[in-house]
Amino acid sequence: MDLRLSPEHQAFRAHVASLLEGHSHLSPTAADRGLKHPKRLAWQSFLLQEGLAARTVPAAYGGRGEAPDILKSRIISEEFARTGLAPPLAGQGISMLVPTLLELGTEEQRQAYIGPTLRGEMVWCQGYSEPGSGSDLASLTTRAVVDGDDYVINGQKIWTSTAMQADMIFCLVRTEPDAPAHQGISYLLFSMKTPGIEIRPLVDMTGTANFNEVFFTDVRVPRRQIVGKPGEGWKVANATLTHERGMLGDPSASRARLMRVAEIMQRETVDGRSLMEDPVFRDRLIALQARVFAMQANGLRVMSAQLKGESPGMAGLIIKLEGCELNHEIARLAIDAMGELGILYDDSPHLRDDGDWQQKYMYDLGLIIGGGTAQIQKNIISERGLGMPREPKSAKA
Amino acid sequence: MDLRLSPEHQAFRAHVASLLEGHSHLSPTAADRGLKHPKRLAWQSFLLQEGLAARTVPAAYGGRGEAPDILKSRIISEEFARTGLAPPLAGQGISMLVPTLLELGTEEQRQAYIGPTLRGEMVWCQGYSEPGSGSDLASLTTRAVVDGDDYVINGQKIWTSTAMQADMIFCLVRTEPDAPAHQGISYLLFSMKTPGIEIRPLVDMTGTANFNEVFFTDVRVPRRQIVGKPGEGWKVANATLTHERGMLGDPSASRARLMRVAEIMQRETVDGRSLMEDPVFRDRLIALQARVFAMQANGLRVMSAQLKGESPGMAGLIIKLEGCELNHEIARLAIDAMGELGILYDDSPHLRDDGDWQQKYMYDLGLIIGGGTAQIQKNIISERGLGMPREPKSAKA
Amino acid sequence: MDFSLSEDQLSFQASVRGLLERSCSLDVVRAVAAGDRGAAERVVRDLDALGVRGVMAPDAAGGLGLGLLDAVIIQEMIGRQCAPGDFSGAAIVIAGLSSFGGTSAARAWMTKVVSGEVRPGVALAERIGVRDGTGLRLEGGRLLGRSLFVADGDTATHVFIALPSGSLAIVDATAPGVSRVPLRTIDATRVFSEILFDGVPAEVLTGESLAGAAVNRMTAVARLLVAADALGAMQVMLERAVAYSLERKQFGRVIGSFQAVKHMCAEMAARLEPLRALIWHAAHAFDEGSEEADLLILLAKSHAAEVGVFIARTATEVHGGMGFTDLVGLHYWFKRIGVSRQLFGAPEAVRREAARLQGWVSS
Amino acid sequence: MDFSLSEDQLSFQASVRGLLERSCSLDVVRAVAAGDRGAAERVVRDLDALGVRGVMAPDAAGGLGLGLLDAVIIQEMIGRQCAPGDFSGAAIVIAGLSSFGGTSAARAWMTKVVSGEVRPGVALAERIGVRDGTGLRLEGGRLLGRSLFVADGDTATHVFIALPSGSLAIVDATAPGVSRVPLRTIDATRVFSEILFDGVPAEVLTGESLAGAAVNRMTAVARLLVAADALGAMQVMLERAVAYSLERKQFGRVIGSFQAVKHMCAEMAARLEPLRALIWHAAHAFDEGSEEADLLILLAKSHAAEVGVFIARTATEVHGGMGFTDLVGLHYWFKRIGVSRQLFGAPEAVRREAARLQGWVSS
Repeated sequence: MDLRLSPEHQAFRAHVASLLEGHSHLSPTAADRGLKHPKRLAWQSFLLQEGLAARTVPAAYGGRGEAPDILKSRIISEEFARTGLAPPLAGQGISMLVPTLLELGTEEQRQAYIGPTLRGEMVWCQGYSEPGSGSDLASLTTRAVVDGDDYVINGQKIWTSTAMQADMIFCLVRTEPDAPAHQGISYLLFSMKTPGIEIRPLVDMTGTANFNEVFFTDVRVPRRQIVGKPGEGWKVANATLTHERGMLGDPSASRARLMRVAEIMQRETVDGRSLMEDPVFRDRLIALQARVFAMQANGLRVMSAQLKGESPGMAGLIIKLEGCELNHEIARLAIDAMGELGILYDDSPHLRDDGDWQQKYMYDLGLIIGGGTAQIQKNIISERGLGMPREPKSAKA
Repeated sequence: MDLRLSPEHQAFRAHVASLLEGHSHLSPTAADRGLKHPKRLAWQSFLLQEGLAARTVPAAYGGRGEAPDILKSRIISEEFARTGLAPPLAGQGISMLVPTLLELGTEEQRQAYIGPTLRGEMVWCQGYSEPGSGSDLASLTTRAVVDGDDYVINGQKIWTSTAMQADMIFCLVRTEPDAPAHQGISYLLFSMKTPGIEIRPLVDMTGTANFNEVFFTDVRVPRRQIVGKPGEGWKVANATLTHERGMLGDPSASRARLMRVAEIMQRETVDGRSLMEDPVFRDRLIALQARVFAMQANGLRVMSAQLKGESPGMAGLIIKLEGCELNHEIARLAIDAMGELGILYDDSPHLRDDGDWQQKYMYDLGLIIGGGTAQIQKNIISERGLGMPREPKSAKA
Repeated sequence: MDFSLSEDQLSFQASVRGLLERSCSLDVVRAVAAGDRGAAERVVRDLDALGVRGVMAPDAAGGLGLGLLDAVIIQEMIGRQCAPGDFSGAAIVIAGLSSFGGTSAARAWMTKVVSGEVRPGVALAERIGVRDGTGLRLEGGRLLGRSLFVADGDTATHVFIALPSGSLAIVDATAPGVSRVPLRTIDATRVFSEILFDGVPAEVLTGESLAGAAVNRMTAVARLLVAADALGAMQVMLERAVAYSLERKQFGRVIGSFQAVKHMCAEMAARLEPLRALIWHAAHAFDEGSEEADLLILLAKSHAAEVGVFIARTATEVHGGMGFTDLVGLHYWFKRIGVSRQLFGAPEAVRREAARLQGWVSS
Repeated sequence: MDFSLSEDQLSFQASVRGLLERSCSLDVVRAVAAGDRGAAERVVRDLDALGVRGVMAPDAAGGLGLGLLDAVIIQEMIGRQCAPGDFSGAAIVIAGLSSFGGTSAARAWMTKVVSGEVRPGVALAERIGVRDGTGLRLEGGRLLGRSLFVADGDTATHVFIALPSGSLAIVDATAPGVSRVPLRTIDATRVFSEILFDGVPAEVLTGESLAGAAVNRMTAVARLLVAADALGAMQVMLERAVAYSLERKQFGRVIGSFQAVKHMCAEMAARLEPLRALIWHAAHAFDEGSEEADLLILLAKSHAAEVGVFIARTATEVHGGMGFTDLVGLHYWFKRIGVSRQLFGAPEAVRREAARLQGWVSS
């Protein structure tokens, strides 16, 4: 065990730090609203050029074509966190579609989509979930019927984030209605400007439309817009889902979040006494701190396994379940510690931290219950991690 | 809502109190060991005669034949608790078999068994659980085959308490192997002295043999020893199980237990400071106190429903699940509050309360997981209380 | 010995429920949450038609002459429907004023509260725990300072203020020097205000010791009613979770047939049911003037907060992603429970009071 | 950057595991728990053959020159097999003595501990929290008072005592005036003693500040090793729960196919795995002399206690009634975890220390 960086990586960190610090004036801020704000696109260009974004994507497709080095990726993200500059774009197109196309797309698809996506010129949304198939993707019912050179799509998607801003969608549709559930699905790419697409924002409990419903009525998509073969969509999507799992439950973010709660508890008072001097809340804080540090160490273990090309095993499988739960618990402590002030929201007077804790408390609950629920995560851990059997098929089904 | 007692019940309480106080010298103590110690049998005779035991059992069978009055039963048990005198005998024969025989036994069976059982001369054990059928009684495999006027029994029971002391057993056996699982079981009564019965004590995690395994090898039992008809054993047993459920999770006992923890916390010190002055443990104590008071109020609600002949509904269904869990949690707090002293056991120096808390912590865990586990209780609550469907049959089964 | 609601109580509760089911549908809840004051006032008016405002006031003051248990079962229905209105504020103030017996000033106020002529705002927060920058003081009959989380402060004609000293002060909410600032919480179905008092004349009801009793009664009633409100919200969340689980299918069967979902629902029921009994018991003890009432109310308030966190989350979880959206509106109840947890004393603070009451805190 | 065990560490751990699986079967655990001292000594002798006693001692003292991380992974295997022995006691004392560097007295003691000539009892409890009637004081080089929960006090030739002042005292366990009283805990696989000192000559290692450091190091190592022991026990309880669930049938299918059982096992794994990483991380930080080591060890100790309660109970629950009996012996691990929770500082006390370390307690 050796947590020090090699000289090469130390040098890399210094290089990244000086690059970022030397160009901090180019970084967009919260005021530069809009996914395609010119300042954002220019910053992304700079990051691509310097290999601070899409580092391992082949140069032919607009990346830097460097060898994968998880440690360098981590150093980059740590330096962004440290400097507080805007991180590289990380929408679903970049984090999920690009790796999928690199793995399973045609050369034509890669040429057409990867470059513009990396540069932020082409924004994607994801069309997986449906009202009738939340955690059970195999049961999706959006249909695509072949008509000449096109597929004609009818159906509905839900939980589609950034649908309003997206240029394109990568979408699962049922193309072979007679095949077994998992084998009848295909993976299509098409423009969100295609006639027949209607988007309805889906307001959630935080009061914001973080997600949308997307309706398809006779949407025509050329058959060549398929990734993989017809009926292989399940396999293609699973490749993508693997990439998604890594995105959630970042332990450094949990640690930063916990330290913010500690600051609140030192700052806020009741009857003139700081909350940190309340042994009951303090005990809860430190119990959570132990869980945060444990998840951080677990993260180091996962990264080490990845560095060596090994499977992280159980340490990897549990990240989403524990990480989301932990974040939710941290937000809950913040709210409880603030007491009545913790229930304020919107732009109320006396609001602390812009109402961020309630926002997080609810949004994290959404993460726990949506998009691969805690229930599904527990199934995965018990089946893949512990070798327990799948739920037997119902006799009635 | 009126929690006061009627004048009749107030008078009854005074009557019970004076009876008990006037005869306290007859009450056996812990030193009078053995289920059939003469002093115990004499005390039981006195209680039967005065209607403080078996109050509602018809006089023809040795009881007092009084009308059921839950409130009077409660007053009696409260007076025993208050005076600290030995309560009426309450083994499985009295609490489970006697009500079953009153409901479903033949006149001959009632005459033969109820009187001696009530007087404590005949001790019973229960033969339900088997190694292969813990929470799934319908799958039991102990067989009874008809041979002339007898059943011949082969098989094994487990979790049989007081098997070593018992004169008799009430036992579920499979008599109709070809009938559907629930319809092939019969309910037999026989002597534990019958040849072919072997008893092996089952030491449990507390270090004591609170239970036994009982093995049957060609045990012959006359066919008339059946309660109900052949194949009706499931129905008969369910009548008995109903009586058992009421025995568990007494909220007054939980309250007394909690107050003992409060005393420990006032008495024990660390670095010279009483544990009650530790806000973390104190907060836990009061959170548990709230649960105890809630269960006590819930118990009042159940009793009121029973007084009016109504079903207590959900308030009744949740008692075992919540009550056992709560007792386990109270013991856990006691142990944690005592810290290192809380892990002492047996007859160690510095032991507090005779090691009772560890004993309770483990035994209560046994109650949660054994004899109708928490899992089964949750099934019952969701199915009977909330109208949710039974688990669908496995396609493989 | 009868620990159950009487026929009268059950039928009264059923009428409140029936009325609110008609009068305060989910659409109305949405409208109220969106700031439609008219919608909220219509619900208040409908409730007033049942005479609930004066449930705890004596006949002589125009009330129904009933007790806290009756108020509790009404409040449970209000929480059940996530309904707006100042029912609990009126009940709290009436409970406080009744400490003064039939003294003319207190009785006069009470009569006006019962009739709805005076609509009370209730300012208790500074009595329970003073947060940064708040606090009140009385100087020469004039009130100075600010109070947070005044219940029904927006519609109040008068504010009834528990002073840290234990006195009860009454201030005309429209007097010069009173400024009301709306506080927005996650629960938009109820309205809270910050009120600033800039040397405003205050009527302090006579009899210091009586006033201390009044403020204690007000706090106790406020706590138990907010627990009852949460109870109603929890009950409906559990019912809706069960109903949803019997409709929604996944993997070819209704999710309510999955053991994990069934057990989540069973655990909710197992925690909810004893809480209901505890709240009833506490209310009854209060009505009987029992010594145990104060402790029971503290335990009920803090226990409701803990059970509430569990049920609000678990019922939402049973709904999956749908529970997270605004489509089914479940979040209104989720938030109502979350706010009730902190109101009139968060559970940790309330448990500390319970410890003090039992002599378990030396200092 | 490599957060994983080295090949050497993995193979060392595998040999310890292999040895203990042969040497300390469930039958041996039962014998030890029943008081068979010979059985316990055989396990100790087998472990000594691997040289584990001196794992953290430098070569010059006859040790293996390895670190706390190595001791942790050995201790995990010891907990896994519920094995008896004084491995952790020796490691704790060696870690303390190493604070004195190569000073002749400390080095001499260390060499004897590594060789097994001196078998140490470890008396830390009075440094962590003084319970009623205990406490120690040094008067003119003689020790008076009593210490509770002395680890390996029965087999000790010498007792190494953390005095409340921060000094480290060494007493001949066979000297007149030393009385040892066995303490029986629920965990009969480990032995603890109460030791009374009636004015017994004590050697106090020179250099007060070094001794303070020694006692701090001993406490830290004791805490992390007991957490590692519990980790090994939790791991085996989880594995056995899964294995049992795949054998045992109910309602016509293995119980491991029921969602409720699967989810219980998944929750155990989800809590266990990060704990393992935290313990490794804390050990590594200690070995590196990192500033974060003290905090990490406090967090690891208290977290192990909390995860332990959950896993000990849940794994037992998966076993149903069988888990409650002595037949499968699962309770030995249940009890070992229960005892480890309280040893060398219960979680609440340890968290308070963590708060103090971070400046989060004003007094």
